[in-house]
Amino acid sequence: MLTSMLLILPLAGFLTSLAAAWIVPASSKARASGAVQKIIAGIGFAALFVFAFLAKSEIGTGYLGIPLFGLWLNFGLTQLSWYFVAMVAGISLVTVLFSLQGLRDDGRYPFYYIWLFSKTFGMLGVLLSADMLTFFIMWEVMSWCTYFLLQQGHEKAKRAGAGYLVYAVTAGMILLAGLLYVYFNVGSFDFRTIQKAFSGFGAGRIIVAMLLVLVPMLIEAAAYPVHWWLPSAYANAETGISAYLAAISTRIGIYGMTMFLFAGFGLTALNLVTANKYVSANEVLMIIGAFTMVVPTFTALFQHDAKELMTWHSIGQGGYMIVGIASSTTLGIAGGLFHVFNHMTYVSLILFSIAAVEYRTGTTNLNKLGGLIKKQPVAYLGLLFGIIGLAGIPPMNGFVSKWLIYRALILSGHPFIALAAFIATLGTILSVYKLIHNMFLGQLPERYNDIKEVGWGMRLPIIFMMAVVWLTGAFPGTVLAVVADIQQSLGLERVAYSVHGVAAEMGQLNMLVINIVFIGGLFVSWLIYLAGGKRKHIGQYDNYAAGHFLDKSIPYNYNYNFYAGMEHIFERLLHKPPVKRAEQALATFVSGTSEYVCRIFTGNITTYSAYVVAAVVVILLVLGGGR
Amino acid sequence: MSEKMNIVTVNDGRTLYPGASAPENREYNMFIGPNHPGIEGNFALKLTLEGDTIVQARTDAGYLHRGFEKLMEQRLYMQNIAIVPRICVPDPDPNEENYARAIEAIAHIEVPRRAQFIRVMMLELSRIASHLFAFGGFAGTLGLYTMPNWSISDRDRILELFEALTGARIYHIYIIPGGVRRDLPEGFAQRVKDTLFYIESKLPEYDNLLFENSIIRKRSRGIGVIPPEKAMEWGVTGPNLRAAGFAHDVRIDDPYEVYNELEFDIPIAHESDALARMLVRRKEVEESIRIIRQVLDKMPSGPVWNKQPNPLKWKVPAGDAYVRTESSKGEYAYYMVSNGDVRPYRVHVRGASVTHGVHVLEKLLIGTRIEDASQVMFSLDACPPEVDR
Amino acid sequence: MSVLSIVVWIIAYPLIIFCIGVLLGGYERKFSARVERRIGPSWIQPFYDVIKLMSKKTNVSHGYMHDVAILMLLGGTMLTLYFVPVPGFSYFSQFGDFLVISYLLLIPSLGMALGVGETANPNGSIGISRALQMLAGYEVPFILTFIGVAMKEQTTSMLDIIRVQQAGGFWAWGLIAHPLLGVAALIALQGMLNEKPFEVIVAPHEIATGPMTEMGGKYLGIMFIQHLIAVPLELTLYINLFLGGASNWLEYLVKLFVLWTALISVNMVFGRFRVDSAVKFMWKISLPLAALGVIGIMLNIA
Amino acid sequence: MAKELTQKAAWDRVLAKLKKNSLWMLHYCTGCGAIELPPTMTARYDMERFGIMPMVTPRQADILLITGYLSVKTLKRVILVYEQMQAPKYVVGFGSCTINGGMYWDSYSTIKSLDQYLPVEMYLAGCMPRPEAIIKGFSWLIDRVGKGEANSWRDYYENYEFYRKNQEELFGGPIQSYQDIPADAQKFGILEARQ
Repeated sequence: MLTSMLLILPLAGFLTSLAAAWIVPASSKARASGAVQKIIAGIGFAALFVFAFLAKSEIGTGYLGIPLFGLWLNFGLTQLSWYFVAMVAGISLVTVLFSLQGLRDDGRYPFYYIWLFSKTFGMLGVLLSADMLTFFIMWEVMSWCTYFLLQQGHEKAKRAGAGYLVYAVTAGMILLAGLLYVYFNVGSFDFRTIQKAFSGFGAGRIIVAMLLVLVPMLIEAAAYPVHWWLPSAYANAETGISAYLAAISTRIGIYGMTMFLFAGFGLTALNLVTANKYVSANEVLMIIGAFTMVVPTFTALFQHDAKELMTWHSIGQGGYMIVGIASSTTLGIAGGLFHVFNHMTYVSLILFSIAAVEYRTGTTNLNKLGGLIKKQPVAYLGLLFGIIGLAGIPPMNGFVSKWLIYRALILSGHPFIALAAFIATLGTILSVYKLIHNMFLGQLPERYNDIKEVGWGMRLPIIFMMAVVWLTGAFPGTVLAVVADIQQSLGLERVAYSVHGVAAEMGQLNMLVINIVFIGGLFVSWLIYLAGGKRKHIGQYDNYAAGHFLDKSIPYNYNYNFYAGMEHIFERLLHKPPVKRAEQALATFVSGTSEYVCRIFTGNITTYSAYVVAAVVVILLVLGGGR
Repeated sequence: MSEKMNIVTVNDGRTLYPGASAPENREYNMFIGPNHPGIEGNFALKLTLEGDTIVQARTDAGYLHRGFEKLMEQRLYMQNIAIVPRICVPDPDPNEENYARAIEAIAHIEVPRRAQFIRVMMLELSRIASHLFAFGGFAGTLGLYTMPNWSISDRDRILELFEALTGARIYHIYIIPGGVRRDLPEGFAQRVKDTLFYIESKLPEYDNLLFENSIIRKRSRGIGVIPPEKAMEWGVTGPNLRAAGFAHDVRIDDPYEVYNELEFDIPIAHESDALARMLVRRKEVEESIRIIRQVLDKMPSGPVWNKQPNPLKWKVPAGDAYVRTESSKGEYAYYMVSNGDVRPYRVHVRGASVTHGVHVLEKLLIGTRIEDASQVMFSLDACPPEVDR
Repeated sequence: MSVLSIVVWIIAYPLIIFCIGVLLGGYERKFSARVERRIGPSWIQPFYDVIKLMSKKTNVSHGYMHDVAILMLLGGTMLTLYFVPVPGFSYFSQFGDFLVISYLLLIPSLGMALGVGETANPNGSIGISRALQMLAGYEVPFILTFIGVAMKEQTTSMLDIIRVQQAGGFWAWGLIAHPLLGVAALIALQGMLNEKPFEVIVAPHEIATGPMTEMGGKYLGIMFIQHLIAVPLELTLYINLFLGGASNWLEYLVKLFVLWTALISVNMVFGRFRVDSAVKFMWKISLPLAALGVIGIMLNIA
Repeated sequence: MAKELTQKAAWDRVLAKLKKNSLWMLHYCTGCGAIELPPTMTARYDMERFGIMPMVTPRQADILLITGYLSVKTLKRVILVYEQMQAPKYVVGFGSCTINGGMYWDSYSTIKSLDQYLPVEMYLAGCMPRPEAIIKGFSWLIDRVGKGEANSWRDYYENYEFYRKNQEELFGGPIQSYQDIPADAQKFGILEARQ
């Protein structure tokens, strides 16, 4: 039973490393404790990765039932969940490999790998759950694990984690309500039974049920109006964790959305009951997605912290997935699902590069960095590949999924959603250039003169992810094959793909040709370049300063307020009193509630665990009583 | 977030997290000049910016320093006539005028009436030339390169008049103590009239292209405002002062030569911004044309030079004089002290450009955006060689 | 198309476009000289400039990214070039539609941005900051006009759009059939070509030619070559979308020069905007025009 | 002149013929002579018809036009700017002041002879030279470039000690420079080319 291994392995890893932490406590021998943890994590996640890929053979057949207080927790592997399982396994392995060196053994994150295991367990549980009850229980487990993962580190992170918890608990409650609503209407938790039963229901019930299950998914996916928890939570986590969370954790919401829309209740049913001349259900979702794309992307433009900027983008990219999937066209769904993979690769790559810089400089503040390209070229290249992917510029993979989404939107007659997607892309280009410019380009401050490139333990994951970002861009068919299978398994039309792009019947896109022509263009340019005279590299102070002499005492670097013009345009919007007041009120509310939550959860891990167990038991008892 | 991170020092003494405790680099320096198209001459602005907004501005002068006031002390009175116009390159004649008038005031020399008219004509032609130059420069800072091509080539017509009259395009060395160097050549008055007619016919084109151009107006309105209540305190003079709503003009307040016999208006504006300053100059061109026309009509015949003794041995009697002239840049004054020698004891030049180009500019630039820095400077129309002297 | 002719075209195409670019560049300088009442330089002056720059004996750069960026700049432009159909050569256009082209056009911008960033000169950085803000300004209306056209014809392929226009004759030209989109795209094109009043990137009086500040010798030479290719390329995009493409080279050249004359005439009589006004102008004038056009098309389809 | 016409020499000759059509001068108004440049550049005399254009930064320029007297403070910047320019580069001394101090022969703050500090390709005498004179001078320079004879810039690499000594004497101490001129001469092979 390979599927069961997917649950057992992270659980076993969690328990083993917990035991190891107890035997070799972090406080006594930080280094030794770290080494033990690393070995367990390395082996555990490597095995998980292998099993995740082996489990492909069990799609549709693997089934696992666990009895729990008289209820059955049902797990199974579908085509859709395998796609996400493989991504979770892959990215967690890369994150762990990066963290082996990227996480300093200074005892600041004693439970890093432990919570990584538990978080992976929670996510895999959600992905594998085969009925609504299991889905909900694993959902809760996952939320709490995320919370504990975010709780590590300094004070700010704890606050942010508590803020996350407010949203997660809200989402859980709504999901619970949805669960109960469905259960009392249908009398079963099984997805297939629900789908069958719902196809006969009226509009009211479908809408209520859909709202109750989709809203938690949108909260988890940090869709526009409910995205506030994400930036502070992810930006304040340890950078490796940020990479892991931003890359995949948020996308569980996309998984849930896709599943409920196409496998759970059926979007067609929803569209049938809500269809009228002006707006349909999926258009509402697309509008949410459009806002999710545009607003956070332009918020990112005005950030001063590399990680915070990236987390805003992580939200914004979620909008593409929502729009693509909600468009419910072949190309759109393919683009949306493919975008999950692409987003995972380049966002983790970017955050790894940021982590590499933070590892050396100790800061991610964009106004304190600069000119590091001379010192950390590999991290620079990683970031460069990542931002090309993120901005959706060929030849990286982000372009392909965005192309699919654009084409779907244009041809299905949603010009303004397509425009929103394009505006978001432009906003992305602006802010990622600010990111790379402020970190790596411009003047190198004197204090970074001694900095060296990070070690191979961190370089290799970056190089590996660069290769992935580029190769899946040149050969998107490798991933699109899986996406097409998912579409087939959901009863949709398969996207017509070829190894190097999209086949002619769905509008030809040939990434291989683009790559070859690009390399040819570079080659010709190189020849022209060689035809010119010799060149010499000069220092940064030998520079045009209108005839003045530059030296280290003169700050000669433009990075603060990089898009001043945009700031002038949005001046009113940014500093308009009512908006500001509303923002402040919201901030007070969030910080107030998080403080309240902090006050409850001030104990140690055992207390936290007790809460988790208690919550689960209460839920089970309630449900058991209902039966 | 990483601010709180402890700075760990590794064995070789360097800090492990050099960025953790570093300050944020919000401010940076920018240099406009001396080698920059956005500067009027060999002059520099050292700006400190935050984002695109100037938070501090220092001018850096001295690139053109030749020590005129010292040089004048070691040369004969007559020799100095050759170097004074070089103090202000775009508008040299007020220097000659001031220098000549200072000596005339000390030595009580009568200037023939015809020479006075010719001097007024020279000064006003020079003003028109200088303003045309300023229009071109101002339009250039805003990216409208058609304007400099038109206005500077039209300015060349005036330079041709100068050449016909004095033999030189830029430094005329024409106004000398006791009158002017030589009389108008034959047919010159008609030539001047033709040129004025030509320039007048071009003014509507300038209006269309520059002064009524919507984008130029949009960009220069409200930029570099000299607060009218501060204008006097800061020592602003000339068109810049008149753009702030004050009808001050040396030609009216303290008339010299024959200005009190001529009829002309003092254009003023109230906005006191870059656009208003240029519009005042634009109207002054018309007024200058009017003045020159009157001069040509009223000019009497007679000698043009009250002959002075041998210049190599010429001793100006002891005494001092303060003379002032309205130049295209503002109020222009010389204070000359003579101890009865063949050389002046001291000549002090009071130029408008030190005020405008250094003190006022430094104040106006604060809070201005980098795109408008050179626009503000060109709208003040300071003259760097005159700042340095 | 036979393989041989494709190979010949692959080699000849950039050269031809470069020659056209030289003529357009020379024409621009000649034209502006005439407006400014001058004689102006020779018609192939850009060619002399490029040769001069490429033959500089000493060249300095600020690092490897500075070198690579120049290659990205020219390579990316040449890459885009192949996907833009011109009369007689549209082999690669089948592999990528307009969406691909509009994204490929970002590669040179990004390349230039990275290289200029490495020169560590705030003039350059401000120039790039402005370039990217302008990108956000003009690309939004431009892409919306394209979305409108694509939605109407139900294709994103440029070849199909040209085919439809040529089949319908003059009255099917984009500019005639949907004038709002055509005008909006024309305004955007002015910004895309960095012509006044949207010429905020180079702005010598403000930021000392911005991105070009630290570029000299062959670096500036390659930037010039890129510019000479990019101008006809971007004009061709507009011709293909709104002026009915071209069926032969004569028609193509006529359309190029007419369009170019229209754009540079505007260039001659305006100063430059501030960057925020330029972006605002695009969003307030060009974008609503395009949006109105698109709504019109939607209503027509519905 | 029995110099053999090698392929390289022939190519250089063609190149020089093309290069002479494009000379960019640095937009640096060092002295009062700069007042005659706008008329020369704009519609009346239109320098652009010879391919001469003002350029903004030293990296882009070929001609460094010293428009008149140079104060010591300016000379420092001029040397910096000259060294930042890319060879081949031509210094044009404009006006009498650059030749012998001109009007300011007795001023304490100006230098008297430019060629002590920078290799001058061409002098334009006069105070100040008229636009016609400037154009005449430039056409002479263009001819020289076309013949491949405008090589004064090599002098700076070959006789750097001479210039360096004069500069240091003037400034009274070691000068600030970003460039290692002798090393550059090696790197770009400028010294061998002469032989």
